[in-house]
Amino acid sequence: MSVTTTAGKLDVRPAARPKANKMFNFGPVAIGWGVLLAIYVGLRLYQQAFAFEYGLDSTTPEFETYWVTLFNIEIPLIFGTGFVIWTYLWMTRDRNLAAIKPEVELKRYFNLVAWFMLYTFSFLWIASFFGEGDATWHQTVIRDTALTPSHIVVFYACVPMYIVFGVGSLLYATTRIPAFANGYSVPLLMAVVGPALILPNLGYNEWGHAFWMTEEIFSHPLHWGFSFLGWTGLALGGVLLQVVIRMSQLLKQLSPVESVRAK
Amino acid sequence: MDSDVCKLRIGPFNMHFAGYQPKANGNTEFCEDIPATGNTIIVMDAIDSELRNIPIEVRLIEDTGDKSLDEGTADGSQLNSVTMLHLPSKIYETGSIPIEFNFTHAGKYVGLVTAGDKGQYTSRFPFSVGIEKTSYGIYVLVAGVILLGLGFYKYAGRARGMSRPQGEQG
Amino acid sequence: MRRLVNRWLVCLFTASGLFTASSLLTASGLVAAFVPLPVAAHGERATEPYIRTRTVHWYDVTWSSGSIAANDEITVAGKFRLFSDWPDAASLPDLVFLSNGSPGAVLTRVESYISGIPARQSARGLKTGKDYTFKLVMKGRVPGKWHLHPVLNVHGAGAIVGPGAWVEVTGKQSDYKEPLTTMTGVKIDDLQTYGVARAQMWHFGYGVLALLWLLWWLRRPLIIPRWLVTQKGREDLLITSTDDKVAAALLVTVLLVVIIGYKQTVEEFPNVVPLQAGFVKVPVPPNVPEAASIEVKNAEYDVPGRSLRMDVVITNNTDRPIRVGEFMTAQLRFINKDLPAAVESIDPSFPKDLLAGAGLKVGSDSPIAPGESRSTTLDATDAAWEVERLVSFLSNVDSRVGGLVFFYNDQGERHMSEISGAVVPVFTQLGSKVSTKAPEILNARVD
Amino acid sequence: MNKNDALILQSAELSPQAAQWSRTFDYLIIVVGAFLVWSVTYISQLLLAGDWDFFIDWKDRQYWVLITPTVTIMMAAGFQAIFWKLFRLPIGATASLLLFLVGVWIVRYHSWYGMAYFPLSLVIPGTCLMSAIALDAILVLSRSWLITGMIGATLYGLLFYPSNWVAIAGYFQPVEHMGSMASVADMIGYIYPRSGTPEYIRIIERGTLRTFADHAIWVSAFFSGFVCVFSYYIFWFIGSFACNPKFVAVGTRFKSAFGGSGKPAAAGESA
Repeated sequence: MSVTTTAGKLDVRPAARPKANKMFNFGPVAIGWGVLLAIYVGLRLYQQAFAFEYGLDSTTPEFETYWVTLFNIEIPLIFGTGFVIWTYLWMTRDRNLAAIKPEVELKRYFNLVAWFMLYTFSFLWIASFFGEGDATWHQTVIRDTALTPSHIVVFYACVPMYIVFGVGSLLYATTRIPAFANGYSVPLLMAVVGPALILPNLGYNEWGHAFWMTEEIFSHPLHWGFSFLGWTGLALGGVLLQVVIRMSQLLKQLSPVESVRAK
Repeated sequence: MDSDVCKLRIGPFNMHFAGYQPKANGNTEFCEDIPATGNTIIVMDAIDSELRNIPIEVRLIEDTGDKSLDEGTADGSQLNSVTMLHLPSKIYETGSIPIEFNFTHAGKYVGLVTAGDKGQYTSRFPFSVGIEKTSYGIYVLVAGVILLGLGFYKYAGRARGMSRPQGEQG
Repeated sequence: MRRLVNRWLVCLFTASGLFTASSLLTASGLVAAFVPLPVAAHGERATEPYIRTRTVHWYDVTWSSGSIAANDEITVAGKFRLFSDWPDAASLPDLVFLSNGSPGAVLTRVESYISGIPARQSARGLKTGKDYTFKLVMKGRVPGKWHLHPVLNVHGAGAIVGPGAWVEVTGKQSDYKEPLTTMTGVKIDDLQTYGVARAQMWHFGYGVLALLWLLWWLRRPLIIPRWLVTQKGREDLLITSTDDKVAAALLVTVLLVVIIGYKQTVEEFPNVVPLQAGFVKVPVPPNVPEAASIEVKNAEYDVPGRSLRMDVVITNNTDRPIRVGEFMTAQLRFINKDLPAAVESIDPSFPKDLLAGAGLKVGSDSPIAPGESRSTTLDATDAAWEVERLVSFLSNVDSRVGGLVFFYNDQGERHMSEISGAVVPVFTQLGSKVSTKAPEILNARVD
Repeated sequence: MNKNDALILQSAELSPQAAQWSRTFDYLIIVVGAFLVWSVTYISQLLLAGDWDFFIDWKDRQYWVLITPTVTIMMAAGFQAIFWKLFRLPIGATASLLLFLVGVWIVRYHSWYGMAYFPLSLVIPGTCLMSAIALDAILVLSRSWLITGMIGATLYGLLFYPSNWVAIAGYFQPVEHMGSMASVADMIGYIYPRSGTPEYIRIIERGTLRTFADHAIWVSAFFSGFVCVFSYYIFWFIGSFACNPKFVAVGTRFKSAFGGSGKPAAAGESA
């Protein structure tokens, strides 16, 4: 698989181009995707092996061993890693954003998009893959605890995972890109905070299931909070516009059209 | 029942007509156009209760186009030559007259129902069997769809023309 | 440009391929590789004890076999009593569905009945204080060892799980077939795959159309150039007359495909019925007079002793002497082992883990004469209280317990009565109000 | 690159180098956009109308026909608004429903079939893909969200039932079972037990709908088209609102973390 894509190298049509044109490096994204894919596939295989086997009765010691342990490991591990990444992003922030060169700024916009490539990828797994898998679980077996083998994966592994990348995207933009450092981007905040609120929304879900909602109807109003918070993803449209506005200025600045006309 | 298209009038009385082809078409009910040849069940139901008390005679004939046949002017032998099925006069207490018949070839047929002790009320209802009814609905729909596409395309051309005279607004 | 497109497409396809491949791997590979192993219970232990001891009491439940081949049938049959002292937290059994607990579709349903009435649909009109019979006919599908429970889903109360027995399904999953003939004579070879390829074919066709439309737009300069051109008001550049033609042609194509496809489908399936959803009404069984009435004077649960002890007054309303034979609650059966008729009532197919080892100790076990009111104690001691998590009335809002008591008369006839009352948890013998010979029983448990 | 593409680049005043960078950016946005559209459409539909989509014995004449289009058009309209308003790209609805369909089939295989042993015939999905293509095509041709909402959204609701009936009609043939009639779909739902999903939980037509000479489905389809109009407008506005590139000024302490006051917010409220 070709992972590096350089605009300059691949371009055959225009004349010679300096090497500095490489704006985007696909490598880190590919690695990120690979790691995430391995984690998600691993979790799915774990479910295949142990969900029905040890996950049906939350009172058994096997449940404790196979599922509660996973829960106890994944939460600190994912948030811990996230905390390290966030701290790193903050500590290595650009302390002189005013002096940034247009070329560097453009590259950082590309990097921001790379963050979004990871953020949206990680969101896909809860929204689609494990999300409907949760329906399979709860409509098939009898719910006996809030921490079911399905919830331990979809809520407590997948949700923290995309929060790590969401907050990472927000921090990257804020600490390295002038426009996002000089003002809070409303759509970016929405696109990061909205989906992150799915984690506290679980409280509503479990509360409802504990007190008045014994059977699983997926489209029950009790679950609408997930859909509603999912809609905040639309706000990435606003972020895209912010990025496009600034990038189009930078593109013209870095490669003015006059040089073409002169040719 | 007012808008029932499968209604027969016999003198002052009304009957409901229904055709079924259980083998070919399951429970679907047909009116005057029975789609296929083969085993067919025709059921006539008395809507007016008076019909339950008077004898009814039923005859299925091939439609030769000669109306005199069923208006009783022709002699009986001629009528018998085109008759395919004849149910002699009888009182139907349930109000329902079921007829089972195997139509071997497609064509136009006529049902003749005679009611009353002296056969004073008669009804004639033509129907067809196995004749492909040209349904224009689907063609109208297809034509409508194509017109819709064309209409939209014309409309779109107008919109494009409006943005072409370039107003270079920064 | 083209090479760039190609490279990117390769990347995209590789990524999506990896994604799909991993899903398929898990879907198919592991299903085949999955080694069938015993599966534990179905979470009924986490159901609150006031639901498990005071809603549906299953009794006389039998399993026709402990091991079947795939595609073979097994019958679970028995009775259930809807408890009179139904807890407030659960809705009354006005609307129920007879089901079974199993991990996915490992066993399939063939037939099911409540009081002899077919129960494909949900049933209405069940009353508390009444007894109903049930029958579930299941068919083995996935090889493995599965716990098969009858389950009564009560609308608003959830799944109320009955006793579960291990059933082993042998053979291969491919032995399982579900052929069906419709009322119009259409023969369906296997319901598991029927219509799947047809739906996939249509969805694939729709998908190709959609993909072509997306590629039509995505192949050209997209985000920044189009935004800049929009800012200049030059929409005519962004949507050309060719685009309009393509869009109009696509619209016409979509509509024609749907109209003609629909027309042909209607002709292909002239006989269709809507989903059949009406509820069935189950007749109310006649009143059976209680052979003996039981009044609970005191009831306590001895936490360290794993023992439920009750001071009761039993009044014999029959004309023959009776003895207490069994106390049953939450599928646990405490048998009075001193009474042969009660011991004989245990069906060999009944799961051993639901029979309390020490059984039931009755304080005054001599026959109760007709018309006599007898004060006695009932003592049900077993670790099962803890294993089955039946002691969380320590942490529940409703600390009442209930169950069924079976009596036998001198001719071996069985009678049944409900028992229910508040239960007080005690932690030491000192707090005990119930006048049993508690220490002896504790010793018996240690034995 | 054809003539029109060159004209666009020329009008955008992008040099070949800038166009090159911009094209790289395009590809990245296609990937981000695909993941975003896929996941947001999915989570929205899953918890608003998922049950009807999961099971064949939920696909009734009254609610399935009404609710599924009403819900799927939400994200179709939202993404259509974003892509059309910003870039005049009429692909939002098609992308939303195509990716959703792909995702649904992946999950049906991995989860329902792969984990819980359900046959695929139980979990045949419905799709609004044909409706979505028509919606996008009408947006291009009309250039107007108002007309698209009126005609396109009505059509969106109307097309749902016939475009799915072609795929699932066979499941509604009658079967006799235990002395009563059921559809094949009912039988599939009965035979493959779902312990957490009792029969009464189905939100489906329980009464009769003797309207339009028994054409109950078309009554639902028409009503669906009507509700889709409102659903479309509401989510078109939400999509438009989501495109607001607003920055809110930060305090000086925050600015000092990045070396003083910095440049004035470069990408301001220009759109």
